[in-house]
Amino acid sequence: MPLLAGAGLLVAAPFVLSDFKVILLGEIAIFALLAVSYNLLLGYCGLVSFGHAALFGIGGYTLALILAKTGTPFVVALVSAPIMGAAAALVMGFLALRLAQIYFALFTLAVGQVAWSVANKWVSFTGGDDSLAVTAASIPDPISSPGSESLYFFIVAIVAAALLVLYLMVNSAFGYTLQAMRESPTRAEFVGIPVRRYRLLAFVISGLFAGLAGGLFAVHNHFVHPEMLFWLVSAQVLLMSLLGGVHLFWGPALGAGLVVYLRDSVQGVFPELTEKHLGQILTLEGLTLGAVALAVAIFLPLGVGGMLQRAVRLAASRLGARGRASGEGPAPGPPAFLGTAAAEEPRGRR
Amino acid sequence: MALKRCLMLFLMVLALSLGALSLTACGGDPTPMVIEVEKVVERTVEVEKEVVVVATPTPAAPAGPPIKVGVLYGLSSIAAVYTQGAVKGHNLAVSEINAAGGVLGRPMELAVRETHLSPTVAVRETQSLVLEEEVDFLMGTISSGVAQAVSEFAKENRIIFIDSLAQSSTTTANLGHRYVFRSATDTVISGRAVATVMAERPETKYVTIGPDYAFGHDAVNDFMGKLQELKPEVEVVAELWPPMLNPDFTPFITAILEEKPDAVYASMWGGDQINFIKQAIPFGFFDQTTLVAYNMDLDILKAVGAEMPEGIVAGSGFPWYSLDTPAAQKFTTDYFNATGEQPMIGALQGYTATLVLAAAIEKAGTTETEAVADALEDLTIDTPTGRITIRAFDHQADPMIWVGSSVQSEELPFPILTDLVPVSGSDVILSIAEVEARRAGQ
Amino acid sequence: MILEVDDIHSYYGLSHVLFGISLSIAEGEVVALLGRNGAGKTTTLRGIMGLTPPSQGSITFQGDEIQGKPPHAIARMGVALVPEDRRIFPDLTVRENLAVAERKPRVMAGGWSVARVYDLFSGLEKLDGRKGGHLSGGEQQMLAIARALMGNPRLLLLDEPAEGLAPLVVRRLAEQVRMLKEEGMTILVTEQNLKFALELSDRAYVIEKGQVRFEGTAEELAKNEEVRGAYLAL
Amino acid sequence: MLLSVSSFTSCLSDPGCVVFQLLGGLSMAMVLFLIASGLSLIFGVLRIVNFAHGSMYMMGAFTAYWLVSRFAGTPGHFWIALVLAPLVVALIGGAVEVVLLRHIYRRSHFHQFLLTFGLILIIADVMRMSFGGEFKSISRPDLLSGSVSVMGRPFPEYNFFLIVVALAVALGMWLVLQRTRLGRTIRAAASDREMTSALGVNVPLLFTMVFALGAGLGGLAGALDAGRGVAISPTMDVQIILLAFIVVVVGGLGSFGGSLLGALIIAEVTTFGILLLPQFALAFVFVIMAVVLLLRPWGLLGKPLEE
Repeated sequence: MPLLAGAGLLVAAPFVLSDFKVILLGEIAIFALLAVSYNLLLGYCGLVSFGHAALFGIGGYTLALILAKTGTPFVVALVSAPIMGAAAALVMGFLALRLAQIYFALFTLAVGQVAWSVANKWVSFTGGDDSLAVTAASIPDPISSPGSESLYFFIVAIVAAALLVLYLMVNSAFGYTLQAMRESPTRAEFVGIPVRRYRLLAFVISGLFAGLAGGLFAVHNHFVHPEMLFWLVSAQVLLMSLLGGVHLFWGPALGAGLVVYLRDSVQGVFPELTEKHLGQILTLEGLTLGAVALAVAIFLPLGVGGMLQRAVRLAASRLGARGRASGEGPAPGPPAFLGTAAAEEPRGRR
Repeated sequence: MALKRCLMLFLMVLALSLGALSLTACGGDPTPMVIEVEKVVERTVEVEKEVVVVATPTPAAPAGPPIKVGVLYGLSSIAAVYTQGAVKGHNLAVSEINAAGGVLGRPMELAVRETHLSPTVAVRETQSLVLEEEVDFLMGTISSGVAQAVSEFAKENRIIFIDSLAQSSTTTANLGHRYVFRSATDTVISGRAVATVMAERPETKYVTIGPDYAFGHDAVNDFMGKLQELKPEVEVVAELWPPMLNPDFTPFITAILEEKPDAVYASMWGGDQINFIKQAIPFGFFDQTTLVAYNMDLDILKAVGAEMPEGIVAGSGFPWYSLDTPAAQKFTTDYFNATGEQPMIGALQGYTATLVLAAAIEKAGTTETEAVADALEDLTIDTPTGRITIRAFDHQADPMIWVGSSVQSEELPFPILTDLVPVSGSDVILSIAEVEARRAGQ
Repeated sequence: MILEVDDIHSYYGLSHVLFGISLSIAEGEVVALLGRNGAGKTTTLRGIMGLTPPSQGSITFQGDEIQGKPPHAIARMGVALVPEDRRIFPDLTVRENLAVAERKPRVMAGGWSVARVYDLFSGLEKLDGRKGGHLSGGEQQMLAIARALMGNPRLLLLDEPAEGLAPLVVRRLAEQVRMLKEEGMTILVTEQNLKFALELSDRAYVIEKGQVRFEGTAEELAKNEEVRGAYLAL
Repeated sequence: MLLSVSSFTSCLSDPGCVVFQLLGGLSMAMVLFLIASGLSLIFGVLRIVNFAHGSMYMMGAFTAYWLVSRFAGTPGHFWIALVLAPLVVALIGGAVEVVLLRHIYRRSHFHQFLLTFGLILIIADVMRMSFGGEFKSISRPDLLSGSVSVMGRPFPEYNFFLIVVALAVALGMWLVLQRTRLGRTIRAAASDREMTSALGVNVPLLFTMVFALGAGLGGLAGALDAGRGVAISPTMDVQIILLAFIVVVVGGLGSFGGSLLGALIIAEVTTFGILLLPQFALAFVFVIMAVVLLLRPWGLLGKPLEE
């Protein structure tokens, strides 16, 4: 039911909302896909990557370069984006997955920054800081105009299909294996699961969808710029995922929506205020997003999604919904890796 | 428990903000302001009197729906020193225009947006301005990447975009199109103006250093191309490309000194240029070689302050402290009265862009895009630094550049450029043949 | 009673580990806490030390409630833990390991000093400058106990001290613990090794699945085949 | 760039040039060391990768600027600022630990990344609100404004001063860590915080002190750099944090000696790299980091972390 209602809303949206809001919705859809793909690493494997922006950017540049430098049809370019994303993820993952937690994060940060500096420095190929245009002429007609309903439906349809594939994937044996590995890699290794190979596969799939998101972003924006690969983009995706809730499949998508919406709404709210009181025009976007990040880290370890889920369950049990109220034992909580209680308490010389 | 934490967090944020506000309230820069003002005002009193005499009776207040203009800048971080002033320049121009009866009898209105120096954010904000605010025109941008992204948007959506600050020549030359115009100097005018002065001087052995992105490379190439054309014996013994926002220039400074060049051309801007100069001083850099800077306006002059070595050769788009023309002094005074600040280069450029747009709309007699675009081509107006023309072929304006060398001022509390050589933008602007060649190369 | 544990419940994350453990120790007593692997012995000691604070129940030490106090405060009140895996600081020398635990000498006479623990554990002195990570298992166990003593505790919590040690080493360890007992130290020791525990202790508790199943003197337990068979690995 | 290669070889054959370049690299290394050692210390004890460490450096510079302009008339105002700025930053660091970080030690490391990332955004905006976007700078103290001749080449006195201060800090830190009770406790807590607390050490207090100390080191680097002529602006944080990460990754996270070694390697490679291949000098740094991560992921002097 809620699924149908959601789908109905998405279909109705472009007819109700202004063109600009439709553009924002398209952006939310793309970042939702990016964040959910990121969560395959974060939530399902417990790995923090700061190189995800690079995979996103590589997808975008693949599409833009193919369209700009060759006469290849649009479809081929669109399909190449996720493939290149996956290929890059294969290389990055192969090298990075030998490393534990923090070194994994720092290594992906380093590799991502190298990719970023290549995009920035190789001006003759990528256009560098002047960005690389994806001209309207190179995109098939009905989807070539930003803010149009057809482009919106095109993006939403692809994102929905990709999310469906991801959903099926994480609810298959593969997804359960990943989660088992996250709880205890050593135990998983012990029962004969090739942990590294599974994680590499997860990394490649994550890169595939990140690349697709990057390709869509290039179509949506009509250009690509090295900033797509910058590590701060990865940090923002981390914020989206944690804000929405990493233990829920749809949590990061919710987080993406919230961050994009929040950023758009704080733009232009404060300038008059700051000009009057501080003599300068500022947006306070950093202050707002920073406060959200702190709040999530301290008060909302389960994210907004996790909180909603809890509230819904609580309401259900209060209403005495038929069958199993959560009377016995502790309420179904987060997986242990979120470390709500002593689960992550440092034991031994860690 | 959670409540307690919530309270603590809230208190923390509150304390931080209060601290910030109290710091600003104490006035970060208490010392020299008053003296400077008196100087500026003193020197402009006579001019002002004249203006008052000439002033016409108050015109009718503008009526009708406003002409809305979207303004896009990176308002914080490294660009703030240019863009905060630019917005004030835009505002000053708009209030003058509206006080004088508006444009086509209608008031002009600005909608300012922050780009965070990001092309992606800039395009999203542009879409918001055009679709939500329904602005008729676009102005602004700093950083060539953002300018290029907004320019592409303007091209696809057929909306006029006047680039008021960003300098990379690519925007109008290589990638120029019907809807993009630039009212400011570009890297060619600024670079070549300095080159014409350096061609008269004896230095031949050069090292160049510039930030490693489009603008930095354009600025170095545009300078060196002209210099070598005017003076073929000039040789470049090394090219250095530090990243933008580089905090430590020591290794670059020591490397340059080993080359023993006659002169060093530096195209860094803002904080990078300040870092380079201040860190180079104690190495005896300025006793061993001559620094030639892309430009040096108040932002750098003030920040380096009393340490500024004498004899740095640099261009400036608005050395108001030495310009005796009534137009320049009037702008300086008006701007000071409106904002309490001395105008930096951004203020002039924002002001000029607004005047250009208003004049074009007046000339076209309509706000319709194609008519205004036609009106902008070959438009000539008077600005605080003199008359400029927007060339019809590539939509590039030709403002003046002054080239001088640094000296500690006896009158003003900051160093200035002296022995200014005015270079007319029309003398050094890319020729139409050059623009055609660049466009063919794309 | 120097220590009274009353009906404590503990969780590790979501799993309920202790279901209402109660026990008490008198001054000068040596009490054994017996049970199989996973019965909740370590959790009980960690609970007393404040490392895994119980979610309900009360713990009083010398009449003061210590439940909910941070570990360092409990340690300063006179409780010391010698954990199961010793947890020697591997990068610190033997002397440094001892010095970390050294608290300012109490008013009471006979406080522990480095010299005094070297007297008791004669093997340690010649290892003075060696890194903790380079010690053998038996040496680490001695150091762990010595380190705990440096805080001048009134109650010593020994978690499976004999585990993984060679029989000869265990015997020497038992002797050292007995010397401590003779000095009047109150000790709560957990063990799977019944013999070692019964040799030393006055009384014993047997726990299983987080609950106390037997309580009595060492002799009573030694005679009670049923309890030993049901709850203890022999 | 053939020309530059020749200048490199000619530099190598001239001892004066080599010494001069080495010294230049050393002064860069010392600033990097101060920042990296704070980052590394905090990681070593608190097990937190503080992305906001660059913000501590930035606050050090801004505080120094603010103090210098406050005490503008007072003789020795630079020295007042140099001493007070790190203390102020240490206090702020301590407050941040108590109010924010303390609540998330038991959370997963992604929440820690997120929290410090949020701090970057907030601190940058607060600095921007307080000081504006204009570039600030302060002047070298008169005492150190000159230069001394090194093999016939002028070298700034201030850079010598900076090198000496940083080396003194390094030596002092080493002595504190190895020889004092506090240092012993810090090392114990770094290897096993739980056991340390069970031995009666007030670990939360110790964490606050260590975080304050680390932040203070970052602040000291910021104040010293401000005196060297680095332009002070709200973007200083992002500029420096990546370099600091590179240093600790190469040297080894959590290793004090590693910070020193990593800083020396990165600074000297950059210095000589610019002479050799100016176009790619800065890429060398990334190459070194990638190689180190592949061969010794825990850094040259670090220790492997257990999963």
